[in-house]
Amino acid sequence: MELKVFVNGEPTLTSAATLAELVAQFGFAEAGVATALNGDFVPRTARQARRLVGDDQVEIVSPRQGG
Amino acid sequence: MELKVFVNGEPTLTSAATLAELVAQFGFAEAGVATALNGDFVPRTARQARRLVGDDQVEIVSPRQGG
Amino acid sequence: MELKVFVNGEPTLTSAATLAELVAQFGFAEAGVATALNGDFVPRTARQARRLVGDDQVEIVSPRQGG
Amino acid sequence: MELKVFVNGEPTLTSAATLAELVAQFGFAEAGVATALNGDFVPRTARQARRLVGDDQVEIVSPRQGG
Amino acid sequence: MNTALSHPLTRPALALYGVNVPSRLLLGTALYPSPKVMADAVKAAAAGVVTVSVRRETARANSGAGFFELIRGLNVRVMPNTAGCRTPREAIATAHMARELFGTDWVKLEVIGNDDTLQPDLFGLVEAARALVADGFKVFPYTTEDLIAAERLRQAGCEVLMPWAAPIGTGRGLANPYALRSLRTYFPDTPLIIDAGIGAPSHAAAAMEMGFDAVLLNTAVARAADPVRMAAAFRAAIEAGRSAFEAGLMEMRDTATPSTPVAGTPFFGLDRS
Amino acid sequence: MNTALSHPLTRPALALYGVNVPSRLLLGTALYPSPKVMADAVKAAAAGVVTVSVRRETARANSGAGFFELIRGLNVRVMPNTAGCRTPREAIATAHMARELFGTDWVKLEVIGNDDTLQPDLFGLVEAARALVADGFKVFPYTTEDLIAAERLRQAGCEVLMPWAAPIGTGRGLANPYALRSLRTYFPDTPLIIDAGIGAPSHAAAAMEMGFDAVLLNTAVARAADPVRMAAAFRAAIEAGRSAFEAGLMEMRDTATPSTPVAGTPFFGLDRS
Amino acid sequence: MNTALSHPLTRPALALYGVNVPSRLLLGTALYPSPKVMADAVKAAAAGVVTVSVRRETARANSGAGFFELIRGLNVRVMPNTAGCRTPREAIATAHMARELFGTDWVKLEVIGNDDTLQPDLFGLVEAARALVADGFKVFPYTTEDLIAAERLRQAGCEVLMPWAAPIGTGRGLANPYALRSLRTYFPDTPLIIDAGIGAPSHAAAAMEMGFDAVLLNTAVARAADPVRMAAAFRAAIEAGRSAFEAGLMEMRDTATPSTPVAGTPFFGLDRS
Amino acid sequence: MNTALSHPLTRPALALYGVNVPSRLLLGTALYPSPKVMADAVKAAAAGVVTVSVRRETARANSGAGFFELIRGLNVRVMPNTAGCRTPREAIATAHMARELFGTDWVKLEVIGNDDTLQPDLFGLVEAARALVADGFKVFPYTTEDLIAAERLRQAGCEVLMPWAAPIGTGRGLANPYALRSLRTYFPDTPLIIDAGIGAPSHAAAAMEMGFDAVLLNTAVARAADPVRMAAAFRAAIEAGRSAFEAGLMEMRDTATPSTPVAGTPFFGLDRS
Repeated sequence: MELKVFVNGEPTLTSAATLAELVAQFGFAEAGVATALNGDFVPRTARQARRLVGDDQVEIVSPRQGG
Repeated sequence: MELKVFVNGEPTLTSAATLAELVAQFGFAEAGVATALNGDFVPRTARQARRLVGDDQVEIVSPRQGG
Repeated sequence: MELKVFVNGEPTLTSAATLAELVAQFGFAEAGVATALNGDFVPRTARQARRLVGDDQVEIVSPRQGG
Repeated sequence: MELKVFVNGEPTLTSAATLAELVAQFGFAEAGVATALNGDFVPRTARQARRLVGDDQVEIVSPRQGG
Repeated sequence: MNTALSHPLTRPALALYGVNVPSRLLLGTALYPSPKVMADAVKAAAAGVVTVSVRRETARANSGAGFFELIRGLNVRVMPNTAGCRTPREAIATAHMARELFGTDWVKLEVIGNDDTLQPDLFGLVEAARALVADGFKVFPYTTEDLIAAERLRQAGCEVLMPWAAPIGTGRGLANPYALRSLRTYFPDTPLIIDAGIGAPSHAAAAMEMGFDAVLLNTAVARAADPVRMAAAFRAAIEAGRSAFEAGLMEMRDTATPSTPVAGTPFFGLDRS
Repeated sequence: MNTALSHPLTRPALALYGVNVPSRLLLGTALYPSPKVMADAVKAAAAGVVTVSVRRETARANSGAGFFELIRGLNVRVMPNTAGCRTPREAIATAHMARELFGTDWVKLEVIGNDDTLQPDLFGLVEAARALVADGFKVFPYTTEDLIAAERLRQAGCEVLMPWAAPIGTGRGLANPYALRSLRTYFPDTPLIIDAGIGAPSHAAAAMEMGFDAVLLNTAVARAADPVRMAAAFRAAIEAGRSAFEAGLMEMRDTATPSTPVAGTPFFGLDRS
Repeated sequence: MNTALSHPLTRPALALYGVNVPSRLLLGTALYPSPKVMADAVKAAAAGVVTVSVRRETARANSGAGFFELIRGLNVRVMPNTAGCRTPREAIATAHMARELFGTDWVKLEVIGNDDTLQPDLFGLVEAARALVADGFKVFPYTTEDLIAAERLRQAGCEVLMPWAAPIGTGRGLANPYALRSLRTYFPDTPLIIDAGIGAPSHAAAAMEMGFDAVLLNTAVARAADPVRMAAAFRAAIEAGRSAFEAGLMEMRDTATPSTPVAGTPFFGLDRS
Repeated sequence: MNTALSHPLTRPALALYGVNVPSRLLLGTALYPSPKVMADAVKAAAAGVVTVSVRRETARANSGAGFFELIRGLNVRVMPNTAGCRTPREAIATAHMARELFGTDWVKLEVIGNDDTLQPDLFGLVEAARALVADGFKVFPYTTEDLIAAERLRQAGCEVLMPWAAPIGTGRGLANPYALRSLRTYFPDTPLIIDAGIGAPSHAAAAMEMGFDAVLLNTAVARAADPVRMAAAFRAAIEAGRSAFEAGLMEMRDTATPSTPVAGTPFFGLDRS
């Protein structure tokens, strides 16, 4: 059964139960991205424990150029 | 019996029981000065009701030049 | 018999014998313009005496806006 | 018999007959100084030929710091 | 300025908190050689507002009464300040005392961050402004060119802002014209009064040419050799700068262009050797 | 400026070649949207002198007469220029033609070094000035801030100098204030008129605050959206700058100093936490 | 600079949060024509620190990994920023994500007040700094020249401050040198890094001559026609400015003074006519 | 600057009168605390040319020989000046004496208009330049930013011009950047060396960024607390400014633009309250 969540602002249907699963389903290397849920940082080590609920706002980011 | 209070920063012994009496004892025209007690403004109309206690910090100010 | 002179830079054929006649032929009020001949000023009073020769460079100017 | 000349602005009595002799009498190395007489440059090679006369203005200069 | 005065209708008056102020020059009352010179300077300046303060009174001196009389005689709107206040609490109490004494709810709000620079403490300023607006004051905050502080002051209910030109008493003029331009652009409809740091009439004129609504100053007039004459000079400079802003300044150019017409230049085209 | 006008005796008039000029603003007559606007601007400026030129006349146009009528009607002293002249010889002949036409021996002497920059040719300028002074002209040379050229112009018999602020028509204001200050210091007794490059009233006020005797401008007024209003603005700014110079400007300071008295500050010395 | 390099002992290294940084030039990694040019520029600049960011990753692109590799290869200390964050909450979460990704507790803290000016929101900045310091970050706040904000950031636990020269990407140089001098004077012992607004090496040199400890820039190098060459230019300019500060600059003078000795000038005292 | 030095081919050397000069920094030899410090400063500056003078010799002192030895030991091209000369005649005789003593036909031509300002006398300068060129000298005239004087000096046969930044010894930097830009634009192919008035490396870098070919200075190095270190600083700043000019500076902007990419900003589009 699928949940609707927002990933980087985009509405997404997912079967992932946890943030860790979501990251995996997107095919991201676990250590290659950092995550936030509903505006708060979620450490890599806490993703497994963090269950998703409908309309969760997920941010998945990676390194990029900066000034 | 006399109280020690601070008037404009100066320690002062006074027999005044209220802020209104204190202002009067100093010979200030009631409407010529404004007052604060322990950092808070005390309106003219409230001076009579405001009884003094030891170590009260009283400010008595009047109009002056400003930039 | 006509002469070729330059008036304000323009080649001009004229029957005028003097600078005064030239100014008159152009219909300028005598006192309304000032004149120079071949780069030198010619006062109003001297225009009559100044005979024209071929290729003379005549300047005829009047008042105008300035900064 | 002695002449009065000015050397670098100073009145000086000298028995030198020529600019070359004057330079020598001052003990300057011939090539170590340059000279001017009465405001005009005198090349080293011309000093011998240049006879001094009374009140000559002699400049004798050498290398120095500059900006 | 006759022309200016002859077009009253073309000159929107300066409205501050709904009050039409008759002049764009606001003048301080401190540092003058004498009360008489101060009064004459205020008149020569045709000041629209004069700033005042409250200070501790002493039984002997009782100097407040005399000063207040003098000010009342000027028939100019008074704006008390909270000069010297270091905390919102001090500024709030001082503003209340001033309102009672001067009978006006206008207040020039100063919360000074430190005594050396007399720079506004933007944090304390916003806090104090919020409280005073809630207490019914018309707050004129002395602030910097900081855009975000300006936004917060507006949100706090300040309908007028008073950014500095430079620190109080320095007379340096517009220390950061670029940032002041941004502020003006960013708040096109908020009355902005340049306060502090003005040292010469040309500084005041430049501020007005940039579109600021008014100028508040004190030291440059009071400390002039001839304060009355200097007051008149500032009045004229501020009128000049405002008129120039309304009249539309020419664009600055990189390359020269003749004023006198080129066409018909005598000797043009002749051999010029 | 009422105060200013009310102290006529304290205001030495501007004397140029022994003639008292009623205003320190000299205005050009070119580039206006219409003759009427020009005339109104001259009035609004209360100009002490207006500059004019001579140009080639054509039989058809015969435009000189009309213009001269208009100028005569202004009852303002006229100073013709030699704008566009590239050589001393051209400038000399042009000056003579202008003297005959306008009936004045005053001349604004321009010898332009090149057409792009319209920069004075100091070499040609000194040569032409010498010749014109010998011919009885009162020469007002348009020059730069160069001290040595200024000295030579004085030696040539120029009793007034007109250094630029910036190139003609750029409106950049005082491009080299430091050098202009030196010039003012170096010629304390020679009337110095800032000519060209002024773009805003604040520029003119700054020049006057530095002690220059007058300002001559044209483009900044003529090219304003509202030339008449801008003329009045410059008039006021120049009066402001002059008054400020006479009234003695405060010294600029590096560090802040309170205007409102520190003594008696409420809450002073209390625990401020 | 050979001489400079030959006096290593006389050159106290730049210590930031107890870490010796080998160069006083901090360089951004954005806006370059290509990753290779960026890498070459970082090398040419001999940058002591490079700034980076975190951005949303997409399954397809997966661009983060490649970029991180490139940066790792540079062997330069990395400082992630919180660019684009509008609230303390966003900045705090972004800083945490960056710490996890880049494995550093250094963070360039940006809390932007509005998107047009990208001006620091001093209120949000202090709040976010307090929280991040409590979370163990070494915070490098991007701030303005405001003294009081600087005090609050120091109290919040920021051991380094990064005041702007001018708004991000404008390249205007030091918009308010007077205020920046005050800031330097007021915090003699706090490392101060000029961040944003630098457009040319001369701007960077001027900042260093004023005694600032380092310069952080990006656009001026990345947007140069030849970024690598420009990086080298900034490196040299910053070394020059720092050396000059340490070597003691001459005092600016109002009046000329000869460099070549006057004594012994030929022809001195003779009739010079 | 390694990068710079590593692209020798991309860096056209400075050619003066057909001679390739190895550095764009020309250094004066006066005012140093000691001959040794002067020599070390010349080395640290890697000066391309050093300026010297001639002065009256006295039998006792005989100081010329020692100084000349010291200079010869530096293996740097020497350019004597005519400092202190007030007339063309003095300058001409002085140049001839210098040519004989130093064995070079290069001369820095100074004709000073007055002793207070040490300002070039443009009239005497052109006259002396004409005579010296006829006598076979390679003349480097110390001039102002005046375009017309520059034209006349070129016509007189000067292949290099040396405009001032500000009066000698003031250290004020570029007093009139606008006019200096015009000069550079107007003489794109003439080597232009900024001479005099430079006070800080940032001034020198700014001049080079404007496209000037070299900088000649003395006081700013000699009067530094540590002249050797300052010499190195100027060397680096001049290389930086030249590299920046060649690398193409970014355009200054009025409005901020992000350096860090906006796309992918975390939390973008979420409710930010």
